[in-house]
Amino acid sequence: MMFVDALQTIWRNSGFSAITWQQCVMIGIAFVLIYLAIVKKFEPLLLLTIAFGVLLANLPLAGLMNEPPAGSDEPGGLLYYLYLGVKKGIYPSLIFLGIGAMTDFGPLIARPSGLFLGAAAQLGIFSAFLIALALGFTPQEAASIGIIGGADGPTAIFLTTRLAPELLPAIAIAAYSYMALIPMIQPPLMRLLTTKKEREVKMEQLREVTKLERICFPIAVTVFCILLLPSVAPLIGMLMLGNLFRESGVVERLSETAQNALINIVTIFLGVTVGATARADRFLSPDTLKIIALGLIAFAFSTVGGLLFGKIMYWLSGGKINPLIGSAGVSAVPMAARVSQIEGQKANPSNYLLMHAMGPNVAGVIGSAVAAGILLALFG
Amino acid sequence: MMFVDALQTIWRNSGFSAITWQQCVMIGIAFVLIYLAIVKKFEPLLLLTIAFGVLLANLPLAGLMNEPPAGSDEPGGLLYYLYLGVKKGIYPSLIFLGIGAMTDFGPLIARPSGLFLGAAAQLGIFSAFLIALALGFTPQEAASIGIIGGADGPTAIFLTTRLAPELLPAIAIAAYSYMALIPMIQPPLMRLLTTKKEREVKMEQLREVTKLERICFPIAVTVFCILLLPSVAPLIGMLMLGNLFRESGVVERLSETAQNALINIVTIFLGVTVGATARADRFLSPDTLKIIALGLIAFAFSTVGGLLFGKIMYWLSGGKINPLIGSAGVSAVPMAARVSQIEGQKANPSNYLLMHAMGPNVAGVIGSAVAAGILLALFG
Amino acid sequence: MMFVDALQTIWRNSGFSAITWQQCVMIGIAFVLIYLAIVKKFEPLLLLTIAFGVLLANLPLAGLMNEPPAGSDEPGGLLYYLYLGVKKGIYPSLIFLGIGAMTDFGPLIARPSGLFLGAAAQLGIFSAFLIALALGFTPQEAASIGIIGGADGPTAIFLTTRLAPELLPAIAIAAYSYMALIPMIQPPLMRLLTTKKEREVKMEQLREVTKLERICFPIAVTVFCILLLPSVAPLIGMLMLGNLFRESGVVERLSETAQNALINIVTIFLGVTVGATARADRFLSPDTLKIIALGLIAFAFSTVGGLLFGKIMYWLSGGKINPLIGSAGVSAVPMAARVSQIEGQKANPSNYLLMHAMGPNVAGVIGSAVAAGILLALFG
Amino acid sequence: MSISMLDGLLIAVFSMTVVFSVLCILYLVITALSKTLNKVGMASASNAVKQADKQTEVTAPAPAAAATDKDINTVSISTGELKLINVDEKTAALIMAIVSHESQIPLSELCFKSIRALEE
Amino acid sequence: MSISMLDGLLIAVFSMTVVFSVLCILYLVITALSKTLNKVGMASASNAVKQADKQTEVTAPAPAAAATDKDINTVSISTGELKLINVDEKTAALIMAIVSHESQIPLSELCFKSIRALEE
Amino acid sequence: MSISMLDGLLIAVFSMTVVFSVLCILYLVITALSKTLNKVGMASASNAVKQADKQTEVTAPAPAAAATDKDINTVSISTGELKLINVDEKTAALIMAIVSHESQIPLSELCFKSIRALEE
Ligand code: NA
Ligand code: NA
Ligand code: NA
Repeated sequence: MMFVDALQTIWRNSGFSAITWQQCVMIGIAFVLIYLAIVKKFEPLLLLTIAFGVLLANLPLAGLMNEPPAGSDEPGGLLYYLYLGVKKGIYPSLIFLGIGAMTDFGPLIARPSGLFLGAAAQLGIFSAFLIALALGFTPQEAASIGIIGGADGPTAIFLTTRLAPELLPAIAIAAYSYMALIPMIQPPLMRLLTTKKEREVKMEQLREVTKLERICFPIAVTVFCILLLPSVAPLIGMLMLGNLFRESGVVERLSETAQNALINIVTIFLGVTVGATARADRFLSPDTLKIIALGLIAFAFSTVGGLLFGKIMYWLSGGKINPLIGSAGVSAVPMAARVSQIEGQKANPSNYLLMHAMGPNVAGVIGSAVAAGILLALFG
Repeated sequence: MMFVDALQTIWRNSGFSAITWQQCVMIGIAFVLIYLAIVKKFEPLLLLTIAFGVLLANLPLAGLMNEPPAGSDEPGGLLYYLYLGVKKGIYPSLIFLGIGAMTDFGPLIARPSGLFLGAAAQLGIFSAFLIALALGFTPQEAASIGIIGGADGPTAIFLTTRLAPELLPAIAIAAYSYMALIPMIQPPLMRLLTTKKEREVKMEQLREVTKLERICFPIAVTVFCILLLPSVAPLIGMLMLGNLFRESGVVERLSETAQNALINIVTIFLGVTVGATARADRFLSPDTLKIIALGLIAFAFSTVGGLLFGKIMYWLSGGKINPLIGSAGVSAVPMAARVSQIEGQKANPSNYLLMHAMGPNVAGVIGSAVAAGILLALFG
Repeated sequence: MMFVDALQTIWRNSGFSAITWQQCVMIGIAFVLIYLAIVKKFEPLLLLTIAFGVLLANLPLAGLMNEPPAGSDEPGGLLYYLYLGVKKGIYPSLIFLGIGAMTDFGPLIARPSGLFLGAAAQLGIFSAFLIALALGFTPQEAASIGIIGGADGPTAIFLTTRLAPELLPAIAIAAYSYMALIPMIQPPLMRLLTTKKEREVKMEQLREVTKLERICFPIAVTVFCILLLPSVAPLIGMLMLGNLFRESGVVERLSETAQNALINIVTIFLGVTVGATARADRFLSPDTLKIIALGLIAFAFSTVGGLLFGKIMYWLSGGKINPLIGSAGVSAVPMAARVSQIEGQKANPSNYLLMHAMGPNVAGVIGSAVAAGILLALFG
Repeated sequence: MSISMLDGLLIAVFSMTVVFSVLCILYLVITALSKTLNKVGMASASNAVKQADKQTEVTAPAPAAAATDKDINTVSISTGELKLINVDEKTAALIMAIVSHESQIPLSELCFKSIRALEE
Repeated sequence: MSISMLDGLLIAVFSMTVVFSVLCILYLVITALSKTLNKVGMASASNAVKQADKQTEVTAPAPAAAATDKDINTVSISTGELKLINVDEKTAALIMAIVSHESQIPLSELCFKSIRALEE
Repeated sequence: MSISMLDGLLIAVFSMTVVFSVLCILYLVITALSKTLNKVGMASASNAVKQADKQTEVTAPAPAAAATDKDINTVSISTGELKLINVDEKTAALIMAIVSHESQIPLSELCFKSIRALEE
């Protein structure tokens, strides 16, 4: 009879009959991430959307990530289509376009030595890469795990989709979570590695940067970075195009859209679909726990790298450079720079390091992108 | 001679030589819809764009919906590409994302019994489904026609593209037209089915809803609805993601973009291309007239369903619930709720039903999506 | 040893080892275009993005325009995907949607004789077409080169992608550069071809245009232009849809998005990818120089066409129409109209031609689109 | 495909003629349309269409009919509790500032329910 | 696929029942959720969540904790030097206009560092 | 592909070196660029580039040349009849409110044609 058939159809199609305990665990993880995003304000723009993607992907039979069935006219799942922009590497570049339009490279132009700190703070990438290799990950996977230490979400997603797409959700979640935890991870290391005298150093005011320098900066960075490392072109190219929109002053409307409508739309699509790759069978594995541990190591080593080079610059400059700005080199703009400011002020209440730390901070973005380019050239 | 050839080429390519009387009728229909959208303000956001799509699709030889020719490099028509988002079911979900970000579910959380009214007001869907079956439509077509009674444009478009794409323009136009006609369709039924005493009922003020409840609501709805009916995931999932953006308060910029740039862009693409599926040979058939008649029946039965259940709740609550809020269960947010407000005030000038009617009103959106999920599970 | 291997890998992948002198020249051209866009403010919205695209495409090995390798899962280059919207003819139409929403056709409705000037100012298209034929270009190439004389970027890009995609960057750069140079190209011709007495003519104030006329205008233009020339549908259809959004007054939010988020996003994607087609091996050829010369000829002839017909109208109207408004018929909204205003005021300081020149100016947009439709019908 | 210069010339002349013809027909269409609309418009349609007048033209007289529920709703999304009827947000902000100042009541203690343009 | 009218009727009744059941379960879920949350909420969670209160509800008391660095930063992007803490831009504009007028100091000579909602 | 730990270590050291080298070269490029630009800039280019100064920096002196027709046009789209020259909309709104109040002329009867930042 039709009625019984219909009932059976509905039941067979219901998620209650199909859910596994692993999916329940994943739904629980989604709830925790939503809690962290909303209540703890952990990078909510991406963590909230990623968490919702995790939730949607683990409600059984919803099929939102299904490929369109071969040889049929039936469409695939909604998130399958939105995910194409991740898979083809389009979204991270467009996010970098918006970030470029939001970023003021002025402090870096005024004191370009910040670039050395931005380089030193990539130490965590290669440390974590080595440890991951030792733990038995393939070089591609190890490189993707290491990039968490770059403290830069779009770069991590970009590299991982090309080298180890099966690790994408774990790496993206770890990267954004640790970025939010910067104010907890960095201060102990900062106090451990620097003396109070070093932390008290007040730095000279930055010189003014002319409009012309600001305009030439993105062009010069584009030319030299892409010539040196062509594989970095999608990231550095778009970052600098956005910055050129900003600094040129003649395309205000493009800059505004890159910073708002475009980056927001892409963030929604990227977040939900990256989250939706976290299917229970893939995500609930020892590898995920290892990645989370390695991510923390990567962040710690990057911080240490930046601080140690900061100390070198302190010595070389005869005590004019406060080593605390070194930890800002991890990128994580502008949180890491704020941590430098806060720690500096704790040591000396009249100490204002924020603008000085912004230089290494934005240099860290370039540094991570360069590191990603090298890893892509070696293992891509 | 070239000149004559050229003249012939132009003439052969001209629409005047190719236009049929059916296309002229369709162009006339487009004009009527434009008139209704602009002068009568019938849901202009969609009806105006749909009407323009109808116009473009029926100017002969323009080929805006042409597929790219197989085995050639030549591109297809402009609207063919934009239509892919309809065909793959992407646009309705993205519109739901924006609607979720615009919707305040507070009144429903404060008095969740509104969900029953939102369920009862889906009666028209299944009534029209039955009558359509009797008129000889296939079950898939009948289901698509019935969903007009859900009074929810994106849901209707979503279901129709999956079950009966050839009926898409008629169903979309009927759905949006009747939504605009709610203030004319509902009041007579409301006065017919309720007594003056019932209409005079003043309802208790709604309790305040906490921030925490507002945040947990979209998550709970997502989990339970998609577990029960996985096929509803693209609609309910995106609706609730949008609402979570809104209520979380930590991703203001994503919420803003979902409500503006994103939903507007998608509305333009969806409207024009849905309209452009209304080619004369398909649209000018007795089926279209039947669909228009069945759509009216569906709206009427949905209203009746909501009102009758409103009366049941009036009795069960000992006269505390005004049955007029039942008709708001058809969705058509916020028009149907306003009609309840106006009729309530006519019976008793000091009666303010608007907020009370908003609960069933937004419940109706969930109800229609659930109904669509059932129909998709049965016939998809 | 790995180390040496790695070094070799990096070096082989570096652009310094691969760059050619042609690419250096192209990079130099990109710098010149960036200079013109920022300092000289030559149509910066498109010229700046095009220039950056030229830069990116000529940094060797970046591979941003690479097709995805056949039979592999590896993605193509970033700009390859963004370029699809150019290749399929989608972006120019969407830009026209935004332009339609920004354009006030009121002055043209008030004095529709401006249409004749808008037609006459297409003379340069066909003059340049003829000369290009004589120089040995194919008819398709000649048509694409001629369209530069239409002084309308999206139309030129639309036609060129369909007829002669290999000439796209040269034609786009020439079109936007000459549009920016209108204030230098037109005045000498205007003073040469008109007498001071003609230039002094003050024109009658334009009548007021009713709301109803403004609403019916885009609909009428759509119907008649597309019936006459179906191939013009993607351009005229979208231009008029945008204008209907604007004038209807009931879809303010769609009009706003078409004018901002949507057109800006499309402009970024279109500009960068059109620029990125300018690869050194294709662009650095005598053809490019010929195109630049022919583009100037096209602009000059279009100006002359408009001015001569302006003189005819001056005589026919018994001196009531100032022939200076003829040159505004080239489109290049609103620069060409401003040039008419400035020249008129030089001849007679109390002369205000701006609004009178806006009629021919917007008519020129329609005229260019019609010319593109004819060329597409003949050679497409 | 290759064509002779003569053919090219003919095509050019022909195409230019077509451009002219199309815009000429458009001229006739628009002229006819304007005449018809303005005749018809005088009589009946004018009232109906006035309702469609853009909300942004604040200086124009605002018929009450224009303030449909839809309009109110659209604006109220962005201004919370306050209903703006035929008034744009900037003007409303100014009005509120002035009322606050003239009445010497701080803004935080003033409560605006709605601001409506006067019908002249 | 074709079905008899009887089957159709059964499907319709059945589907309507399912709609009701789903929304009924949702009713139970939401009711249970509200009760749980409001009980738990009374005790502990309320403080934490208050921080998540929307910045737009200016009239509500604004705990200092809500003004995290993040909020300040987001707003300051669009307003340059001025920091707005728990105040929306329109209100801030009004405050600035009033201060300027009352103090008789032209706006160009006034310098606002930050505007913060008072904690009640 | 599998690599030994020794190779891994070498790759890590090598890559870190490359990162340092690239950013070091960038340091040299930027330093050289700044020196060149600031020398050249002193002399000639400064005037030309000043024109490109952002419109949002209202406090900076606004050369008349910056107020090109283009700028005026862009702004006037969003403000109807009023032309804002080197002034942002918020400032303009405040100016209008103050003028209205000081002159005791209601806003509806005031008509602003343009607001232009003074050149210092
Ligand atoms: Na970094
Ligand atoms: Na409904
Ligand atoms: Na033109």
